[in-house]
Amino acid sequence: MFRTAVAMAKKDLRLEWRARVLLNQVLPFVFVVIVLFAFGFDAKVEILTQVTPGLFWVTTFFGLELAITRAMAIEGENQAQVGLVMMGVNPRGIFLGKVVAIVLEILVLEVVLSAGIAVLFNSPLHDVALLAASALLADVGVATVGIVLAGVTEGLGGSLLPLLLFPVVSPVLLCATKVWQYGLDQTPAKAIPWSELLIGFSLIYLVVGILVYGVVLEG
Amino acid sequence: MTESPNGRLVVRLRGATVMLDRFPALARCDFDAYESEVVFVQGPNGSGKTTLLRLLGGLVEAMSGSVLVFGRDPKAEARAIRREVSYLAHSYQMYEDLSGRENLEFFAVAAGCDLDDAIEWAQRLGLATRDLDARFRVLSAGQRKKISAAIALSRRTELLLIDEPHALLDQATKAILDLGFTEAARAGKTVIVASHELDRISALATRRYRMSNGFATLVESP
Amino acid sequence: MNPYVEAGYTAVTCSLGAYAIFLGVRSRQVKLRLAQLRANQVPHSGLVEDA
Amino acid sequence: MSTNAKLKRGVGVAALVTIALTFWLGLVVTPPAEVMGNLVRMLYIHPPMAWIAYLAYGITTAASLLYLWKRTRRREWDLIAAASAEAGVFFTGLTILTGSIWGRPAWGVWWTWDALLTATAVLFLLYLGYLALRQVPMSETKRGVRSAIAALVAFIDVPIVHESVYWWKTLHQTPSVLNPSMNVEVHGSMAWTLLLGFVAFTLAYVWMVWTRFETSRRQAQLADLEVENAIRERLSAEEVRI
Repeated sequence: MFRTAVAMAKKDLRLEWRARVLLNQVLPFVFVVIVLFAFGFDAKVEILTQVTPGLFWVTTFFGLELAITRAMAIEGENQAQVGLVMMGVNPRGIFLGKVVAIVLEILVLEVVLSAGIAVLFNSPLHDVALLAASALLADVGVATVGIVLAGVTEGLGGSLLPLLLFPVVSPVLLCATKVWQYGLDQTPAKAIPWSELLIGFSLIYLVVGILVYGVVLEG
Repeated sequence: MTESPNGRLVVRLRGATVMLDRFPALARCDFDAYESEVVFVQGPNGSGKTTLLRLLGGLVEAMSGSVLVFGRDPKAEARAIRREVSYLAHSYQMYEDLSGRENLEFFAVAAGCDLDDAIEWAQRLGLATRDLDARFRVLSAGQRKKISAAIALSRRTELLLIDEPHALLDQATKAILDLGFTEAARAGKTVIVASHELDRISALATRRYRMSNGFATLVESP
Repeated sequence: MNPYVEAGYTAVTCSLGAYAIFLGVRSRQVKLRLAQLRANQVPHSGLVEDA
Repeated sequence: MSTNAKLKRGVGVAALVTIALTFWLGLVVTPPAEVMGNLVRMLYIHPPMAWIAYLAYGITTAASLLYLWKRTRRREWDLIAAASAEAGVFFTGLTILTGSIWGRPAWGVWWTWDALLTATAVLFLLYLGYLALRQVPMSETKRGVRSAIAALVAFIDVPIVHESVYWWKTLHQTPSVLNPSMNVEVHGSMAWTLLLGFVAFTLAYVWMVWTRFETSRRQAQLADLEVENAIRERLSAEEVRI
């Protein structure tokens, strides 16, 4: 399972490095969103600083959704996924590999995004370790649910994935935003229950994904 | 599994019906294949050849009738069966932005098969090292097909499902491929090939089916 | 009576009624269609009876 | 009429009668409450509908699991899951609507982001997605497997959503009946009316799911008949060709 997962993740990251779809399309898109927020809130720094956590996470969620869609598109090209299935490749390995690749890609995006927000919205980052840890957990949570649901909606039109995914991961948005809020306010102790919930969410769906992904591939 | 003059029965279909949406791609189809056989399935487009192969690989499900591959139901025991089945499909099933070699490497690790065998097959089919190291995206249709064929032929499986192998390939490669099928059958494997090319079929086949309208008719048997 | 309470009860009654009628009509339509098709059907391989 | 059909009709009639009775008790017989006045009458319909919504999603999940497990996989489980989810969305919608109508006079707003309201709204969206997935045309097994997984993913989310929004904001009345301290504010005829409300809406739910299930099973049988015709058509086309 882990050998397959590593091969899968390496393959996805290599493909991303060569095609640079996320780098060339998603990253600029994320900055478009930042600019839109600035316009929408009349570039009032006090407001923008206040809404930084929410802004960061809403933007990241859109980025995650695009990354998940891209991860599935890779397998759809030339029907590579049928090849994987027909060779009896371990579905758990496929699942874990996809999750790892998406999380790593999104972490890069988050670093750039948070730096951009810190500079453009004049919103200094505190408790970076806490912010990073919660980002990692939230990304794992969204990626696991996202890969499963992307399999469920595969070939059924692009608008179905966000419709199914976003309500399911809404608690992640809530928790991650709260953790960031407390992190930025320098009151990290308050973030503990929210972080626990993030851990719970990610673990539960990681297990669910590992258990059901074989069935998803067969469907 | 039944013994017969032809050897062990590997594939047995009785009255299998496969619906693709509302369309019966296979309609009460009977089909047999034995050990050490090269079975050719001929028939016009849309007669159900591809669906037959997909059914044997457990990619589609029979709505009625019985399907046995190695005496087991390929849909219910898909993963067990697929370790014994290679499938060379119409689609290339490769990643565009990896080179041919990287594709082979990836599938070798993921599917647990031998990389050297796969590269040997690719070379035997006439792929130069330069082509192997070029991105899949820039290769010609024939070259792409060779890479897909290399992985399918190098897997150590007992049943080979081959869909339209001759399309896109040049004469020399077709001959090598056919030789590969004969070798596989001699080694005790079962090769089921769907193809239009009747001349090639007659030369190699130990058993021939003609498909039309989702039904297979046995044309000749040894 | 409180107007909010009236509005609430009315909304619930109407919704329940509408959904029940929808289900009833749909059920009748499909039932008729099936009976019709079965009447025209030559009995065959037992496929339908299996279902 | 078969026993089944009679039984179903019985459930339907019982639902109709008990709902009418609940409404009569709730609107006419029971007295207005001390603090809330006539507004208390919303209590007889709002919590029962919320309870039905949860019951419905529970049934959807159970049926989905039975479908996913290969040994118990039957078309019927998939259809029950779908029928129950539809009833669930229907009752969730009504729960939100009646909650909103309650909220206006009680809190002065139609909507507030309090814990239970928010959780219910997310629940509504979760299963709306499930129903949307089912609407997409695909083969029967494909739809069955995929929607069962979606139902599973959604259901696991329910407690997590609750937990998170509960911490987020809490303004809602502690649920009157499930209140752990049980210093029940509900007395006598009011309690009976509320209890009857639960029974009435449960009966209505059973009737809905039953009817929906039967209809979709008949639709599936219709599709089977068409399959039979299509096969015959395809096989007879062969004679023409050769």
